[in-house]
Amino acid sequence: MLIYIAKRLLIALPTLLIVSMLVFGLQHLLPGDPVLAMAGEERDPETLARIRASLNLDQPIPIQYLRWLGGVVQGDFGTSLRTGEPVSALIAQKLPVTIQLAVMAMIFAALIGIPTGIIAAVNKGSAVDWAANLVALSGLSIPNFWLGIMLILLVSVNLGWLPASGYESPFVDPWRSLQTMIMPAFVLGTGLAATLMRHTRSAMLGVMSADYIRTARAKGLTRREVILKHGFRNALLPVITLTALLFGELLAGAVLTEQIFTIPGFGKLIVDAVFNRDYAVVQGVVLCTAVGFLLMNLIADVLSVLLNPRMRAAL
Amino acid sequence: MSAADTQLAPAAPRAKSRFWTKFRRNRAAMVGGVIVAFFAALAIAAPILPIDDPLATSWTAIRLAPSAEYPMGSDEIGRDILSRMIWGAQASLMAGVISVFIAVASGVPIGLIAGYFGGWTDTIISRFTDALLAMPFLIMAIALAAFLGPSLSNAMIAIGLSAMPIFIRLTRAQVMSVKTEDYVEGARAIGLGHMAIMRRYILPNIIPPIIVQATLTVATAIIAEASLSFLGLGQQAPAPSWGSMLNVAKNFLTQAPWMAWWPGAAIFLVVIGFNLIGDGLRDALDPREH
Amino acid sequence: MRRGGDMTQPILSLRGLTTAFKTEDGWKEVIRDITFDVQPGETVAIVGESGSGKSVTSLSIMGLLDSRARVSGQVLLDGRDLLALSEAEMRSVRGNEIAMIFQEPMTSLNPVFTVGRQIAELLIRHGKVARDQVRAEVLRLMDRVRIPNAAARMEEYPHQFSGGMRQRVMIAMALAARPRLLIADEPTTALDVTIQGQILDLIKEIQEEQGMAVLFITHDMGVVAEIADRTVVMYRGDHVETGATADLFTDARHPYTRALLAAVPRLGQMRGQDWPLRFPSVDMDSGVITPQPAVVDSVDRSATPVLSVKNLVTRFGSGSDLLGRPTGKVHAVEDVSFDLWQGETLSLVGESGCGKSTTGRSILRLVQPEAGEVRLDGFDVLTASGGDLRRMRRSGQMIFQDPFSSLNPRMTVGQTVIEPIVTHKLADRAGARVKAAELLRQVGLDGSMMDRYPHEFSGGQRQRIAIARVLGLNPKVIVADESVSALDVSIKAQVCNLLMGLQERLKIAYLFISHDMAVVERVSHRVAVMYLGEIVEIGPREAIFADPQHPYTRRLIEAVPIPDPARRGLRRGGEIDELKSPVRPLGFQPPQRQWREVSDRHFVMAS
Amino acid sequence: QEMRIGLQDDADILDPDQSRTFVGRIVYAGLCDKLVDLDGEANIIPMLATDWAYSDDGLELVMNLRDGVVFHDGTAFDAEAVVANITRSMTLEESRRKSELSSVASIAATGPMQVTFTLTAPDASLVAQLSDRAGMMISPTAAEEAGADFGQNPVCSGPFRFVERIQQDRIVLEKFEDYYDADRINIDRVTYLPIPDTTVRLANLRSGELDMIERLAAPDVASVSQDSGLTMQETVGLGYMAIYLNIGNGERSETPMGQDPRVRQAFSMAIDRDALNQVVFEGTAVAGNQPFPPTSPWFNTDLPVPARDVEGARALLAEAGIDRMPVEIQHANNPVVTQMMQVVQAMVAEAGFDVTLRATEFATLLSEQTAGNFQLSRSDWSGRPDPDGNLHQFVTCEGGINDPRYCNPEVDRLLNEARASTDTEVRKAAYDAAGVILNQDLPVIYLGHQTYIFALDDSVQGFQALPDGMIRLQDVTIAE
Ligand SMILES: Nc1ncnc2c1ncn2[C@@H]1O[C@H](COP(=O)(O)OP(=O)(O)OP(=O)(O)O)[C@@H](O)[C@H]1O
Ligand SMILES: Nc1ncnc2c1ncn2[C@@H]1O[C@H](COP(=O)(O)OP(=O)(O)OP(=O)(O)O)[C@@H](O)[C@H]1O
Ligand SMILES: [Mg+2]
Ligand SMILES: [Mg+2]
Repeated sequence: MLIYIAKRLLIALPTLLIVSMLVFGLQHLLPGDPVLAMAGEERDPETLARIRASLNLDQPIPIQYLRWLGGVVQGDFGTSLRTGEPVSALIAQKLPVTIQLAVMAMIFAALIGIPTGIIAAVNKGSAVDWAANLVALSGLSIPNFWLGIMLILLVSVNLGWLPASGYESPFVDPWRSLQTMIMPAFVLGTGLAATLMRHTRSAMLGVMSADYIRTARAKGLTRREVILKHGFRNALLPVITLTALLFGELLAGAVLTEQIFTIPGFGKLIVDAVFNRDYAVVQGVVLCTAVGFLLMNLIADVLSVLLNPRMRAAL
Repeated sequence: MSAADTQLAPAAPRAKSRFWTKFRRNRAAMVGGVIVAFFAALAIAAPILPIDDPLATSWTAIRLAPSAEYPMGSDEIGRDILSRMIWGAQASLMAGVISVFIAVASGVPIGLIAGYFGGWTDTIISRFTDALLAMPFLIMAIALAAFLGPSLSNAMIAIGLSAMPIFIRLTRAQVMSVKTEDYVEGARAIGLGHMAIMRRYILPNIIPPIIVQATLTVATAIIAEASLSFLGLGQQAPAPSWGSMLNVAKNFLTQAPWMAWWPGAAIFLVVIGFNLIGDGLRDALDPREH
Repeated sequence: MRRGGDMTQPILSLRGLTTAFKTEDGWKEVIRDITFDVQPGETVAIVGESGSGKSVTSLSIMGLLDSRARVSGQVLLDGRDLLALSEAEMRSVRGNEIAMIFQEPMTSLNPVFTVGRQIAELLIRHGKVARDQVRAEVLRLMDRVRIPNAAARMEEYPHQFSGGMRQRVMIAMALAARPRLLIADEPTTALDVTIQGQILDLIKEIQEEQGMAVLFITHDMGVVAEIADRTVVMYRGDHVETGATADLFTDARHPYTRALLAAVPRLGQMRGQDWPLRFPSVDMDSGVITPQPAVVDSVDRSATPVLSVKNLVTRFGSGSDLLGRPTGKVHAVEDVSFDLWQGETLSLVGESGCGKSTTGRSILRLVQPEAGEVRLDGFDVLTASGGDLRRMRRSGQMIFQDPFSSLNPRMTVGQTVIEPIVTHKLADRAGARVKAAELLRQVGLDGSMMDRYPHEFSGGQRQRIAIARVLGLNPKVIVADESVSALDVSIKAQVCNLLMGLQERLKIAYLFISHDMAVVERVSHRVAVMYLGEIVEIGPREAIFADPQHPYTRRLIEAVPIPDPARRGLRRGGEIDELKSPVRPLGFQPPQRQWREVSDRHFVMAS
Repeated sequence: QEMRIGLQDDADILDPDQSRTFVGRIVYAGLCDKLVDLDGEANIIPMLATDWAYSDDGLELVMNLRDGVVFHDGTAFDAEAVVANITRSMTLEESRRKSELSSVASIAATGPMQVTFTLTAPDASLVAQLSDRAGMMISPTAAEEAGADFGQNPVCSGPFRFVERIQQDRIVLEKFEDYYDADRINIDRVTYLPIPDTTVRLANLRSGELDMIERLAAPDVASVSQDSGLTMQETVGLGYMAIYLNIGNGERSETPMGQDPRVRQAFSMAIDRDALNQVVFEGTAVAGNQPFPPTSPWFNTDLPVPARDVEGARALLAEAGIDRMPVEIQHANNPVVTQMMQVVQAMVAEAGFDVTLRATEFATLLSEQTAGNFQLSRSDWSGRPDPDGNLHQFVTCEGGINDPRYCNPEVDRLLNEARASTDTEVRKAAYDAAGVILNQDLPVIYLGHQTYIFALDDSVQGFQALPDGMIRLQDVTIAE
């Protein structure tokens, strides 16, 4: 097992290198001058040139990349052009927020998507199946901003139940943290639920016709036991892989939701950084989400291996 | 010859027509087909329908609620939402369908090659796919917006390319399981080339999950088009698309909620439509399903 | 107890059981008016060809059919009509009063739970023992079905068990609640002959011990003869005949039953027969048997062999370390050599996993062998490349074991048969179509079936389609990998006859891979016995069957069930063993082998 | 008492010498005092400097400083501190204040509480520059210690001191007890929260999460003014909304639009500035045609905001030999600007302009504009209290932000004259004259002037909106 994990980590390194090169290259090819973006309304050419030089932006891109890489290897991700903060500090600040949001959203998505997927599968073709599909697909096609703003207007403004926005760390005030996160996590979760539901459904459809399900029924087990224990346990594997993919997307993809609920996470950070051409931040955050993404995949694979005795034995 | 022969079903019609009969018999798929066809017809017929000019503005009709004159209301600069919905159908449907097509047409072959050949090819493709999956959509989109220039078709390329990695992964995983089937080995045994095996033996057998994913991606693509037009890549104002209408409506959710309803509802319907068609296709393409 | 027609109250009575499935064209009855009884402690076999409704009957009894099925009639268990029970009531019957074992041991166990847990589950569900006793009881059951080292193995997962062991687990599970009726739906079809023998022994033994009734479903008349007190014959959904097994074998009344019995190959029938012999043709409806001529001698041993294999070695990597390098090797084929002449059939026999398929695939270079030399119709197979390889593929062809997975489900039969012809430019498209129709006719199918998909054909028909496809290339050598194993007796006979006919006319050489000794005896000129990747004995068919030398060969022949009710109750004894593993550490040096010539061209491994 | 304020964006670095965002300045209004301040009419009033005077040749500016002021870290405020601050602004590598102070040759402490600026040339706008970031005083001790990292933990002398900042989440300040004007400060703690979505910002105010928000969206004005729990404050800003026309910046200026003033005039004429204001801003903005709003004393009343004249525009176009012509306008991709440009597009279409809109994100817009890769470019200026700041660098030949590359020696002469004089009459005359020329040449088409609209919970009292759009918390109270 440890060998397997080590092997996977080894494989992840080239991927990270590719990611960083891609991001670096693309960013620098983007139109829009970070120096101009940084200078704001100040546009004195001399100032611009000086800023450019001080940030090494006048050097050839490969050199800039190598410098940056050199820093990263030593744990230095550079500083934000915009606020002057070290990128590592920024990441340390946002990462927990993003993770909290992603985890909670994933929980919502799973709570909605997986049961509906199962129910739809065991009732394939019936009205229940239709209803479950409709609910899931509406989650997919209702825009997050709409749901978000409607929830704020309803729950916060009209009912006054939850704070409209803001963020509190769970370590400071767990209760308020939960309160501020519930709505955004729900909004994000509904979007993912559809994908999860559709794939759970098809995995379950495949599993429920397996021979061992018939065996389980022949043993006289209850429907519940047959579906959940024997069926779902087996359908879980593809669902886990998918969940990891979705989770990876969540790490960087929650921009709109973060914006609406003013949650200081990665999504907003990276969008602002891209718009401001804050290269170091973009680099750092993308690299970090890539690590997160690969880690999630690793965890998913490890989980699948653990859940799948056949693969477990192959290790 | 003997017993076994007589068990055969009555003469079967040709493959293609059978596909259609099966598809047509599937009620859900037909509902989906009708929905999509309806919107597609609207999109095509937009120029000849007796509706207002979707670009005509009226300073005296800013954000009017639905009424006889503006059946779906008017927008933030006094345009008729109904006619914008109809004209916008084209951009949105194209964004949904063509970008998914691009994603599938590029992702599936790459995944096929990775899964089929394995080894180093697979390693390299997989590493790149992971890297692409970890790349933020925004950066790719801005870069493409800059390099390709602003147009709807370039937006579709951008969306398509960003949806591609998922299809690579999905295809690869499927291929890995199908390629061990006897019939694939059989194809090799009769001396078929790799291309022919991939095209005729593997591809048709890995289609179902790809269809599921593709129909789900249609929704994301329609919505993504709007965020791209925002970056100067998609349908450019004032030309309408559902996504960009929704995007604008976001700023008037409390003042003019109907501005969000219509494009939202249309996207929802189209997504349902495509998913139903997808389910139907999957069943109809499978000769085993009855 | 063994007498049929006892006047005691039957444990199970079917009265007019009829099951219909909902299809596009309305309800379609697949079994009609099935009526028979099973007495306590009795073994009743249901026989019939594939698709005759055997499984549907058993599933109807258990109430395991899905909602698209409509079951009518009566299923009386001790006089209580199961069809009238609610689903909840039915659940306490299933596994408790009636237990069931299925055909596919490989897939019938849930791969993610330990076998111990899967047995325990049933005990807990039916409250058979106190919670704290469960473990002990599971152990006892596993011991009972003679799973070696049960205490350790109950924590293992199904995939760690061989097929035979899995079937034992299934039996343990079925016995757990001490049911009064066991339904076994083809429990041994997927297993090797040797393992099959062991499982049959086990069922007989337990039945005697627990006095349980068994409803045994099979299409193997040898098995029926060995196990059943009474036999029910089904034909296309109808129950055509019931009777004591012995009576049935000697004095079948229904033509179908007679046809079925006639079609069964019997080991030893070939004694004194020089050349392979066609199966008699049997008309299933009338039961009329027309003997077929023997195959004329088609072998010319003076010529150079069309296929010549020397010291073939094929190994697979197994396990992997940090850098993805394998940690061990599967020695699937070890130092295998043989020749095959034009018009000859060499059968390759041996238990599951011994390397038969790998040998066949290596010869056609569908896997890359590690060492050795293969000459096929003048091509040096292992070094050929590009065009040569493709031309070689015309001379050497393969027919696969599983007729269901060896045709692309999404290509019509026509496309499938035309494809190789077009690929090798033997004809243009139109010509290929004509040729394909002709080929289909040759294998006894109708050219008008070209636009149908494989799933619309029966297993035997599919196998014939696969053969037609291969024939399109005029191959010199065909590797037939278990090509008839999955087929019904009657269809099996047809396909074998077809192959023999083709050999006679076209001088095709077959490498016939099978574990069905009776068929092997019928079709081969020579036989090679494989064990753990090596050929342990090879020689003319008569020599191998009449005078087996290697202990493994003998065991193999003994294990074949003989369709003779007189042998009922026979126990083979023999140790219960799992397959030995061909996995070896890296760098393992296989021992040098010596062969001894017992008689003319009959070699046996000496050391 | 705690006050929570919703801002539209997150501030950038909190170092007055390095920062550049509008919301950053809002935070400084609580954090950092300046040498001088503005009043409601944009007049300059004393703050840390009590009075000031130019020498007769305009080459020296003497300022007397307020006594008894300390920085948040206890460092005393004196002439040396001012010298250190101005020197830092002029020399710090990362400083963005250099061009604002470009007329300063040197600064010296000419007394314990007096500094003297020596100028390279007369510059009437200098004092106005000191009413903003260039004039913000930070603790020299802290600045020395932190160097360019000062923004991580800013130390100034304003009414509130820095407590903490979480990027994109909040900036927290608390009352500075030793503030020289502490009596006017009634609030103990201020939290600034960036909430970009206007609907959400307002929802937060309504739900009581916030006490005040800045830049209320125009469409919300009606509902806020009807809401008895909320009050509103608005003021016309110092800046303008405009379209820049590429006149001499590379190839893309070589169109009739770039070469023929009549075409540009026609374009301007075809725009209905009042309607634009009504449609996009619900009448809350101010229509305009000059760099100063009509309410400004610098506004040239001889050039009133023109009414739309489609016929006139057509005639001018015809004169220029054009029937219809294609025009591409690039604009920032925010919803309000997009809406505005669509309205403009519809308006000028009637006169014969076929406008293609190209939305780009802001960073791209800026670099395209600088590079001359535009025909027309829509962009805003936040405005400066001195008229020079709204004009000089945009339209003089060497102007730093002269993206149209407009160059007219006469305009240069007039604007330099206005800059050099401290006499308001002289300056006004020069601006008026330049305005007439610019109105003919039209390198920039002014469309109007934003208003800053603040919405407040009605418990908040004493807040007054000033034209610079800042939030000054002096005298503000929150009723319990
Ligand atoms: N769920 C179902 N829906 C429709 N038809 C079915 C279904 N299950 C079985 N059948 C049909 O019922 C008939 C009898 O099938 P059954 O499985 O009982 O055959 P069998 O005698 O067990 O054959 P085999 O020896 O191949 O197992 C077949 O024609 C089959 O196609
Ligand atoms: N591609 C492969 N990779 C690794 N091991 C393999 C591979 N193919 C076969 N093996 C192993 O090689 C051995 C021989 O397999 P093979 O399929 O040749 O047996 P067989 O005699 O045909 O068995 P059966 O009767 O079950 O078909 C088995 O242990 C099998 O697990
Ligand atoms: Mg069956
Ligand atoms: Mg095999």
